[in-house]
Amino acid sequence: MIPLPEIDPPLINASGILSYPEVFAAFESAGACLGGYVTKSVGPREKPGNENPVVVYPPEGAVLNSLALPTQSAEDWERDLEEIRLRKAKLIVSVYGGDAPEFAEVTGRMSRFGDAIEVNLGCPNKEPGEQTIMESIGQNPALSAEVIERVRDETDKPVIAKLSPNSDYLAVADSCLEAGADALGCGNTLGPGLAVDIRSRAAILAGTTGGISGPALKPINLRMTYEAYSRFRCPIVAYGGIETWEDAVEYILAGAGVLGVGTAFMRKSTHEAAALTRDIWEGIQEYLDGEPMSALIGAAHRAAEGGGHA
Amino acid sequence: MIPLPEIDPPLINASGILSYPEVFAAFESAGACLGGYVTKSVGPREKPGNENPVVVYPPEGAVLNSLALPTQSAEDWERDLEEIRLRKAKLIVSVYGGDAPEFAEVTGRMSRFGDAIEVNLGCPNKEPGEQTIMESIGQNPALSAEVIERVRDETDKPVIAKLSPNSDYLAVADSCLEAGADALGCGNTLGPGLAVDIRSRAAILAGTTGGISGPALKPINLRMTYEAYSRFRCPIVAYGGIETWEDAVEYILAGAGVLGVGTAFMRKSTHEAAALTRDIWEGIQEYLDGEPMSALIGAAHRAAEGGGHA
Amino acid sequence: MRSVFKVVENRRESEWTHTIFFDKEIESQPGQFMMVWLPRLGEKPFTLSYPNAVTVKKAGEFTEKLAALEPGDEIGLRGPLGQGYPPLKRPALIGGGVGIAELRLLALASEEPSFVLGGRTADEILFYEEFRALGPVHVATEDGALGHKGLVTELLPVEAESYAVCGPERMMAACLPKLPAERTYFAVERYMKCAVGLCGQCTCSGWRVCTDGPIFPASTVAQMDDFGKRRRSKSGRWEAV
Amino acid sequence: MRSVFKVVENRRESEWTHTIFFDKEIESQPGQFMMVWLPRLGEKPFTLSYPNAVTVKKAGEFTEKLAALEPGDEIGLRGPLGQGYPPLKRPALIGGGVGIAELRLLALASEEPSFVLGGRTADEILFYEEFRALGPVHVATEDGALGHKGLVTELLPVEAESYAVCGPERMMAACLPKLPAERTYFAVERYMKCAVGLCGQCTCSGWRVCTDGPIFPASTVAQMDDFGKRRRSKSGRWEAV
Ligand SMILES: Cc1cc2nc3c(=O)[nH]c(=O)nc-3n(C[C@H](O)[C@H](O)[C@H](O)COP(=O)(O)OP(=O)(O)OC[C@H]3O[C@@H](n4cnc5c(N)ncnc54)[C@H](O)[C@@H]3O)c2cc1C
Ligand SMILES: Cc1cc2nc3c(=O)[nH]c(=O)nc-3n(C[C@H](O)[C@H](O)[C@H](O)COP(=O)(O)OP(=O)(O)OC[C@H]3O[C@@H](n4cnc5c(N)ncnc54)[C@H](O)[C@@H]3O)c2cc1C
Ligand SMILES: Cc1cc2nc3c(=O)[nH]c(=O)nc-3n(C[C@H](O)[C@H](O)[C@H](O)COP(=O)(O)O)c2cc1C
Ligand SMILES: Cc1cc2nc3c(=O)[nH]c(=O)nc-3n(C[C@H](O)[C@H](O)[C@H](O)COP(=O)(O)O)c2cc1C
Ligand code: FES
Ligand code: FES
Repeated sequence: MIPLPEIDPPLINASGILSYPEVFAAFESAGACLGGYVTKSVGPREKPGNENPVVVYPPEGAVLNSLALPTQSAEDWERDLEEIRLRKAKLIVSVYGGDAPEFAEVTGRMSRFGDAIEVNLGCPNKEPGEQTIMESIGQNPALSAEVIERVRDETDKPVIAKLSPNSDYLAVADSCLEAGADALGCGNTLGPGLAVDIRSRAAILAGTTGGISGPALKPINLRMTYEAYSRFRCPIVAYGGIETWEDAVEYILAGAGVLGVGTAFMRKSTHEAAALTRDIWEGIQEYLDGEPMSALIGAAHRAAEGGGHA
Repeated sequence: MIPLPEIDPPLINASGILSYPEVFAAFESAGACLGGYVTKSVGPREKPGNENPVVVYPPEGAVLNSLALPTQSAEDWERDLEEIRLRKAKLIVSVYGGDAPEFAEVTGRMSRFGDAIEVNLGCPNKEPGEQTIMESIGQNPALSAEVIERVRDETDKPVIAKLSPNSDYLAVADSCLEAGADALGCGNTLGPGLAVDIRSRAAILAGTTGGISGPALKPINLRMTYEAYSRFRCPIVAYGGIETWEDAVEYILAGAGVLGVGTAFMRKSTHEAAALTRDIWEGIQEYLDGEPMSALIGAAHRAAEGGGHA
Repeated sequence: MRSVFKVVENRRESEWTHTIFFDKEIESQPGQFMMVWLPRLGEKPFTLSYPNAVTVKKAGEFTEKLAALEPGDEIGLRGPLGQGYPPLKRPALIGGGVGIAELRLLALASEEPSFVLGGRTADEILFYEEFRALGPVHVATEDGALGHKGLVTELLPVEAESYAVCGPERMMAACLPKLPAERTYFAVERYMKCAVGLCGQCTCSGWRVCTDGPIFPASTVAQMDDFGKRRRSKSGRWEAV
Repeated sequence: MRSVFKVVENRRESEWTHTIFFDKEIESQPGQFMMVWLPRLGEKPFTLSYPNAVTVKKAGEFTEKLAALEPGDEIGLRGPLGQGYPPLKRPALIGGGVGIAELRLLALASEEPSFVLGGRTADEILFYEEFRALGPVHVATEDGALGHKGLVTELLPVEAESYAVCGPERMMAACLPKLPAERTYFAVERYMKCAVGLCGQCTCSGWRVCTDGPIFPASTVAQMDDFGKRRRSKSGRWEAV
């Protein structure tokens, strides 16, 4: 297994949040505590994604998005990553495609930029007429393994298999690790879910349904992290409703070594968002109280195995 | 297909909420607008369920429960239902078992009391050492169909197949309807999810994980309702985060004819809870503005098919 | 509210009873309760005896462990939950066993309280000296070591403007006919699971004790057919009180 | 905030421009925007011109439909979103095209405003009479039908204590060097998807216009290499402004 690059601090953005390198660079300039930048998922061909509305946020901490992976072409992404340089964050290129060869094609192009490659196996959104990646690949252990194998052939960078919570994810993770993945991403958005406008009697999202992110996702992806760590003891990058340092610590105790922040940036200016990342990282450090972070990763399992009351 | 009894108003409690007939009777006495009472899921044998804590409610509208179907014996349930009479609500007996014969056994005993039988195919909780019903049955279309068939043999009352959101629920629904189910329950709790206490580094729930209910579940079960109605046009009893009349209307527009309220009763006294049911029903009626409710069921589909902007 | 606190003191009150103090105060109405969590052991209902303490009678595994906590140990608390007492004027506070501890915050919040306390022996009359400083205290012990020899019900009726009763259910049931239906309150106990009104486990004749109670007016209790008679076990089966 | 309102009036302002009034007022800071939703058609950004209206220039399918709404039709609104203008003293409000409408609420909220407005022809100088009642109005039209014949930039500089510019990006870029870096604000437009800072679509040199803007101080705009030059299309591809 190829180790993940050292991401310091171990906080990153979630793919599709901020999306473009110049946005991440602005966060860095504003003093964000983010040790890594994950690109928007890069696909082989230009694709506009769904029409607006692409987000709806019913009350209570759930954001539904139906972006459906808009992307410029991989070629244009290359130009972007050549032009726009980050200060010191590691660069994780998120890749997707309609099938294994497409994933491989994009990885082949992007590998030289990335300190790691994240393979998006779990997007639950689609443009009309498409199938979602979640349905066509991410829910199927064999097809997911095929994607990872082909990606593996194209890169010597560490490969993160980012899973869907709406799958038999332990089976999928198992075949991905078998096929050469070095780490798991736990995970993509949930559902998808639906929101209906009762006045017009219409589904609100142009894509009808949307993947759920934010606090409502946390218990689900936290369990995924916990179960994946328990089974595989492999490096885990966690995503899902991380808004505070306490959320981050829950994920670390469950088994995550890198924490991705996405929906928590909602409605935050660049300066507010940068401050949020600093608060999260300071909170984690105070909690650690001098212990190395490695001592904390998966500690909930050791405590559970130890048994007895604390 | 056997029609569901007329549930008027079309609001009921969700199974496992209130649980016992005398609690429901107290709600009725307090003027609750509930046209049907669903029992706690009745199992064949006495079973204590998980130790406390059995609930945790991380902020943001998600309740995790790991009760794991505590039940007195079916025999004791018979005695209860003989002793405690409801005023005028219809009685829906929720049943479960470890396998099809157990579901059948319980249904055989309970059928005479029920105006309908709800088959719990989706509980995602378990006592240590058990398998969840969701895993052992509800995620498998063939085994679910077997359960429904056996239940069907034991009762001439309408049978509601209550699905898990964590399943390929359209496939499961398809085989259940094929096997003789008269309606779908959309659906049980989500996940399960995890919550970790960062001070003691322990999972909070004694059962480690717990099914998610409340507002966080709404977009998921609303989509299930929408998709099930779209595919089957069958009667649907909907559950999941219904707290206001607007929530109820969303479910009705998506395709539900009966609405179940569960987590919304959290921390509400009997009088407050009864008032909540009245508010929901009044809100629905004002929204209907004289139209019959049947005109509204599934209206979001007709609007979508109609196309164009409203 | 859900939080984990640190224990700062374990004060032995009697042979069977300890008060466990923790490092933060909780604002509650007298009569409301907390779900006390010991990680990996369980979660059970207790009433605050101080804003930052519960008084615990050893009754089984959980209470044994709870009563043995030491400074620095962690204790989880969820609450305050349920309905407490309304403000009471010149109340007689009638307590039995560890129920006496559950009356302490009510006593401190009440004008001119008086006390009617019962226990097996003198040691069990918790907070005796403290209560004597607040108002007249009438005591009954089964062994006669303090006050009247016999049951607390034998001291009733007493003169007061209101009444609050907290103790073993059969003692409370015996008090019920001896007290006025108005301005009298009972603290009902049932097995609790969710403690937030969802599961129905804590039913007493259909009232959910965790949410409608645990404090009920006597007029309601008088209509509870199950009070003093039967309750639902952990699995829902009826058992005698 | 997300709500569906009823249209109460469609007021034609010019050949290309309509103001759509709805049945509730929305509290916002001048410069903040709303995502306007037409069920089953789409959702696009607009600035309030009245607390209960948007003024829309027909530019494509969505704005055609929006400008054709009739009383009784439904209009969905999400917002207010983004950062508006700070309070401005004696501002010169410099508007081009439908950008003039976006300055109306700012004009009403400002002390002693003056106006510098440009358009293709007289018809496009929105709210002309209303603005004249508020302060001096300088106009440039391309066809010379009203005021100076030529571009609005040709009227600059003007004397004022602060400046707010809202119009086509190339006009704004031309204004930038003619205005002081302090106390000057620009209304930046980019293609918007989420409109809440998540997707990054609306980037202008890394600032998310939906959340950091749409109103930016000139000092920030001056550092935006992409301003007036390039923007990301719906798919993220660079295109010229
Ligand atoms: C509202 C309320 C307030 C209470 N306040 C206090 C208090 O301030 N001090 C105190 O010492 N005790 C109090 N109790 C009782 C206390 O909860 C039990 O003594 C404790 O749960 C026993 O647990 P155990 O494991 O030690 O004993 P076990 O061996 O489990 O049981 C002993 C007794 O406690 C009861 N019990 C066990 N678990 C629960 C539960 N989850 N809910 C309710 N009863 C249970 C059993 O029914 C049995 O009668 C209160 C109970 C309630 C309902
Ligand atoms: C913050 C902000 C405030 C605005 N306020 C107003 C206003 O008050 N009145 C007004 O008439 N117009 C306003 N606009 C512009 C308005 O949003 C576009 O004219 C409208 O979206 C065009 O849609 P269409 O389908 O009619 O045209 P299209 O044919 O889709 O496009 C025409 C032009 O509008 C732009 N556009 C299309 N969709 C979007 C989108 N989702 N986000 C941003 N730009 C888009 C396109 O890039 C193109 O330049 C504002 C734009 C922004 C960003
Ligand atoms: C607007 C939006 C766009 C997203 N785009 C992508 C994407 O392109 N690729 C991907 O792997 N995940 C995408 N996701 C999922 C996030 O990366 C992340 O896994 C998820 O949102 C959970 O984290 P959060 O709750 O912190 O947002 C997107 C999520 C949102 C909300
Ligand atoms: C405490 C609790 C206990 C439950 N017990 C059962 C049960 O016994 N049988 C069942 O089919 N569903 C059970 N459920 C699921 C509910 O019936 C319902 O499907 C779910 O909670 C979603 O509705 P809500 O969000 O309104 O609570 C339980 C849910 C909760 C919260
Ligand atoms: S303990 Fe669950 S309702 Fe009271
Ligand atoms: S439109 Fe999504 S970040 Fe601005």
